[in-house]
Amino acid sequence: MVQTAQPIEYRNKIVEFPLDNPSEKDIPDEELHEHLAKPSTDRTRRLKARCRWKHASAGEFVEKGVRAGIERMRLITEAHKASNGKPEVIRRALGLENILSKCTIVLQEDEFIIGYHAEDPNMFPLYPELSFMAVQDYNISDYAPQPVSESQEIADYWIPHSLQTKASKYFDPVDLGRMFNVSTMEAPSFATGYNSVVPPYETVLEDGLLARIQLAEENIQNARKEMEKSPWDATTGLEWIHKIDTWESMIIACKAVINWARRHARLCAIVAENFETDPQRKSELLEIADICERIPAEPCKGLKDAFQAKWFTYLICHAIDRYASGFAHKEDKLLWPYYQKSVIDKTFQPMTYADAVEMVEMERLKISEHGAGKSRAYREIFPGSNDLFIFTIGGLNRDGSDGCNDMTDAILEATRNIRTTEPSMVFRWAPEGREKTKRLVFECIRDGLGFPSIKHDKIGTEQMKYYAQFSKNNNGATDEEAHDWANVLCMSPGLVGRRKTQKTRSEGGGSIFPAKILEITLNNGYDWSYTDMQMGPETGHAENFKTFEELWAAYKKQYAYAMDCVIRAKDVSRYFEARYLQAPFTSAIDDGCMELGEDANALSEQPNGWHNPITTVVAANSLVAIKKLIFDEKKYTMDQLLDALKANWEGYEKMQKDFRQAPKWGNDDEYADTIIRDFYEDIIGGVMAKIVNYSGGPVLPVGQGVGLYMEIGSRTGPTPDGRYGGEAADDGGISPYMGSDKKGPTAVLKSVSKVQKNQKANLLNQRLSLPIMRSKHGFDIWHAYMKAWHDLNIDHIQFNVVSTAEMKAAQKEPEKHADLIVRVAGFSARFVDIPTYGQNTIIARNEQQFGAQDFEYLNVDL
Amino acid sequence: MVMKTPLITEIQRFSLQDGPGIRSTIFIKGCPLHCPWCHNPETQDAQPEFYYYPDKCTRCGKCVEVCQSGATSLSIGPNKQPELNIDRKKCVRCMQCVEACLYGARTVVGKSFSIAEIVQEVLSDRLFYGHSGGGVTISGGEPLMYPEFTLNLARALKEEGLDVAIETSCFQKWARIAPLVQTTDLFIVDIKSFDPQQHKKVIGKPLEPILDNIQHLIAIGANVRIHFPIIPDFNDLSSYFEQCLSFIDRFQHQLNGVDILRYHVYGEKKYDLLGRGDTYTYKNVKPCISNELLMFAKALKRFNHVNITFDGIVGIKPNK
Amino acid sequence: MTVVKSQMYRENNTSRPCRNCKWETPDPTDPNQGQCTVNRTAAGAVWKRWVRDAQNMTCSRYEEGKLSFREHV
Amino acid sequence: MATCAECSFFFQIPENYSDHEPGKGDCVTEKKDEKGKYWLSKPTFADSASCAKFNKSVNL
Repeated sequence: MVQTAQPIEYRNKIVEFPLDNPSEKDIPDEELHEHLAKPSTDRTRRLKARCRWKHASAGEFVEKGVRAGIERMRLITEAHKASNGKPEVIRRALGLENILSKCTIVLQEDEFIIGYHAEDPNMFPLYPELSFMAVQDYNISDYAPQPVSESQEIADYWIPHSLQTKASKYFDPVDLGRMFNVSTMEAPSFATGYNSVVPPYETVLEDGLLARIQLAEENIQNARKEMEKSPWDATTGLEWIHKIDTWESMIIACKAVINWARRHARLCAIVAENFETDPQRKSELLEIADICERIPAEPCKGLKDAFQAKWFTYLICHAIDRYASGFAHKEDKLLWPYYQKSVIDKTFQPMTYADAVEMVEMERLKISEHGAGKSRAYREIFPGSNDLFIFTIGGLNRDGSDGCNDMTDAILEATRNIRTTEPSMVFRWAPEGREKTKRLVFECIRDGLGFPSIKHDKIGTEQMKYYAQFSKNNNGATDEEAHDWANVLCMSPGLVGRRKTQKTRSEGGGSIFPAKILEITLNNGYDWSYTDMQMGPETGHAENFKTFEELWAAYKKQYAYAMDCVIRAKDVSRYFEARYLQAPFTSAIDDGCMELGEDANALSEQPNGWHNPITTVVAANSLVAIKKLIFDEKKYTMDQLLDALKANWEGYEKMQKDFRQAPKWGNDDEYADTIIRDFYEDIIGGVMAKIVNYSGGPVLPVGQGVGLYMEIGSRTGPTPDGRYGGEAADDGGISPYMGSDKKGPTAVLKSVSKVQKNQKANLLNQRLSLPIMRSKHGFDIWHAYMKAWHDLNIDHIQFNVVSTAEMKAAQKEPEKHADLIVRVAGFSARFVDIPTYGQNTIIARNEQQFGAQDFEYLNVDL
Repeated sequence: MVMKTPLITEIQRFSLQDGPGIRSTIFIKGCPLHCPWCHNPETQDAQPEFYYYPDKCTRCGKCVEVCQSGATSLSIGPNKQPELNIDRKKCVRCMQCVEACLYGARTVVGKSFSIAEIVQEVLSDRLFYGHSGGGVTISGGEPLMYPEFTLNLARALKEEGLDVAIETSCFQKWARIAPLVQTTDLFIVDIKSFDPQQHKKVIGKPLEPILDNIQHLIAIGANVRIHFPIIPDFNDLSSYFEQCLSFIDRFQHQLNGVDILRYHVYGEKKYDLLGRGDTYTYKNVKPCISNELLMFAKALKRFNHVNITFDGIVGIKPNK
Repeated sequence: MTVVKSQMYRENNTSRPCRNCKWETPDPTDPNQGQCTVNRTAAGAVWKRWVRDAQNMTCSRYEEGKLSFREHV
Repeated sequence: MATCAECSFFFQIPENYSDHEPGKGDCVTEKKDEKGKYWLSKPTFADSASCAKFNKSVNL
């Protein structure tokens, strides 16, 4: 049999490398991505064309006209002033109520899923109660809320009430100054207001909020009875006060959300009856009005209900009640019952598979339009994105059966069709997973979306079980529940479902920067290259170290100091969040909080501690070079190295060459890999694992990159791996340094597989050859590669399949390449939304050629 | 007798075009033939060479300082900029200049590996071979220029249970080829021409022993894949294609498969890097698809049970 | 101590504060502080310096204007 | 001076809504920019002084 199918005749040529999709033959390589988007309906095509992207880069918003609104900050402040004297948890509920009853409701043309979180779809809200400094920063920016004077007044009002003021008191100002720099450690969340949450969507969809209100009311009645019991026992009786307040706050919050949803219903009906002229859209608006009348008050009955309920819940938990990053849920599992009702049984909101695909496309566009009023640091470190939105699909069900279903496929197909950078997606890879779905996963990757990123199903499930044993109330994940996990942000798995999900950033997120820590370790804890100040404890001058082990020990001390600072800052934040930033709505929809009358920030049933080392490989490669050239071979002294680094290698080119040529991570090299494995397991993970966090469990590393590999690179001087000062660091938690993996993609996997102990997750970027992936052999090759990846017990992998030609063309004419998407780290971005230097770092990542540069040419010649 | 040990230009992991599945390919340096279109010029000369990258060169002169033979020198060019000159004929291949270069403007081509080192390297990817039906390919250059080494290497690989392919021109005494049959899962052989005179004239060696050896291999039941390279101004002719067809016709029930490899230009840059740009007669020859080739491709359809590929990706055949 | 004017130095109430300089961006956490992005490597990477007090520091490389996000990291 | 009650963008909140109050209504306005059309709804009261977007209702 001729294996290349039929040779294609084209412009009098045979194309001997047939594309999987022959219609691509007319498309020049450097434009490919502009031809891959295929919105499945005219509506989603229009919605995408008018999408109000809120991408930020280098701290600035990319599109014109995007700015901060004042409405939310005005309303929360007004409520805070008015509620003085009431229990804090009630004040929080009243704040939410004030926002939801007075805020502007937005309805846009063509939308089916509706709802926005600011007074205009070009705006995003601010959160002065989370970080007054972030508001101050907005006030001096081009995106300042109007009037600025009012915004400044509001920021000032919150200073004494802020988490920052409350929490800072318990830290040495020297430590705080070091944290604020974001060079060895990320700034504390009590200063930046950054947060993440995993809302238990299941209860909203399955129960509806009226049922939650009823539960809270019953709990209050019961509590009152308990309090009135004779004889009075204060040791238990007084605990009810706090619980009653919490349940009351839940009732206020749920009622406010129902009323807010119904305000949307009214708006739709008013527009249908007074403004809309198209009869078809008119009846659609009335259908949306009907949905918003019923949900989220009542349980969802069909797929349209479910999408709308999910979106309302998202807006409250991530953007209105407080700012929180993320989009964590197991979407295919969550929506499957409603898919069955609408698409298979057609008992409610009957629709076809294609209609379900359109719903997913519309949801992706809502996320793309979402604006996050986050602080400058976080606008810098996710270049080209509006925020981190990551959801999860695939994997195994509780009973071990394949979790892929037709909803999974609809999600993947819509994602491939609509081609937006957000939300990013995780696919849980299990050998049992059906091939049909894996082909769709492959198609998204092949089309260069950069996602789904792929996680090892079993490793994730085992982690849920591991953490469960530390549960403070002995109620961590059961072996069955352990299967219900989704990535909380880019990388780390956490439980999803009706209870035990992660509610605040104390559990996970936040960064530590091993490369910068290495730099200061060589200088007795002093940072000469960015801040010109002492950044850590005095652990000795490197020129006095007699052995490599002394350097190792000094590094470990510096790292431990920074780790203790960052986790302490997170847990102290959480302590105060539980007292001043309660989340009554999120509490109301969590079965645990509802049962126990406890706030979502306060209650922890399933520990899931993690923290992100970013720039680990620069530090690790540096240690390898030092050990080899200074301690093993004694080719150079530490004094010489320090001089060379201070000179940014100028005049030390021979040395730089030797340090550059020292063995590097990602080449299956025994010398380098042994040291680096120990670095990951003994220091990076080993030191973290000794910490006990708020939830009573250990903290484990989730090595990744986000945009910080560039930001931290720019704050890190020259390093002994041969890198110049300011250059980018490694772009993934465990990815080889850009261009230093010389032995191909299998050697990378082999190196990475050596790190197994004390890790939670590690991000691995791979760039694969585009023509090979787009050929008819693409899936089979990738599939064989993935099977080996799975057998090597590696936690994660994600792919960039983008041609250098197209990236270079996009640098020249950005306006022509709006649909070129690249994987930055744990998220994808439109290539043109990234600063030029960041683009260059992505081009520099080694393209794993699968054996031949040859194919690139062939494709060009098509 | 001391076994002659070749230099290796590369052990390429995750190779997809040198036999079925995901493979590791060992490129041996040195070849008795000199095909003017060769896209791996670095594998022709059995001696070590170096690549020179002018873009990375700063003209600092470190290489000039260490050059023993005067092959490398600096001069002032017409625009008063320093120019670096390399006279490869004078070069004694001491490689001191590569050592001295601080900017990565020179790299060595051709390194020594023991058989044990090669086996260790390729064993690292055993898992990938298993999932894809791949293995190891000994290629070149010409592995049969080092028959003993190749035999020992193939045996060592076989002892590890790996699938072994040998990519060869078959230009060698049959007696040196025969022992390989037992340890080789697949022979991948080229037939560049069916015209003995043309073969001798252009490639420099006779065709007859090559064709004899290939037919021998087939006759004794070895697993053989034929490569037909399509070279402009050489064999891109209906006469050649007709002979290809009749060859396939004759052996269609015995061949493992046939790969049609169209001429490509990726070797061009390597000639420049080796300082042999001037000698490359195929410079600026652009591949195109002639009507003859088109007819050939269509004619191939009639062999509907022969595994035929274009450009040599045999594909993935996962082990059961 | 002598002041090297090409390096950042303190000058209270300077008329050329880092805050107004095109090479300065605010500190990621505290807007009263800043980051100087004037130093570039050959590859186009920015080697940043921290600005302790964006209103009261300056240097001879001060320039007014604004950088596009494309010129950042 | 005109009040919201006289404005065509004023819609009384029906009694079956929990935020119903006598005289309270939704102010619904249409906006358009280069990206497209959208509608905004804000609570207001019939006796509030009218704003710049005031549009006299023809039904009154």
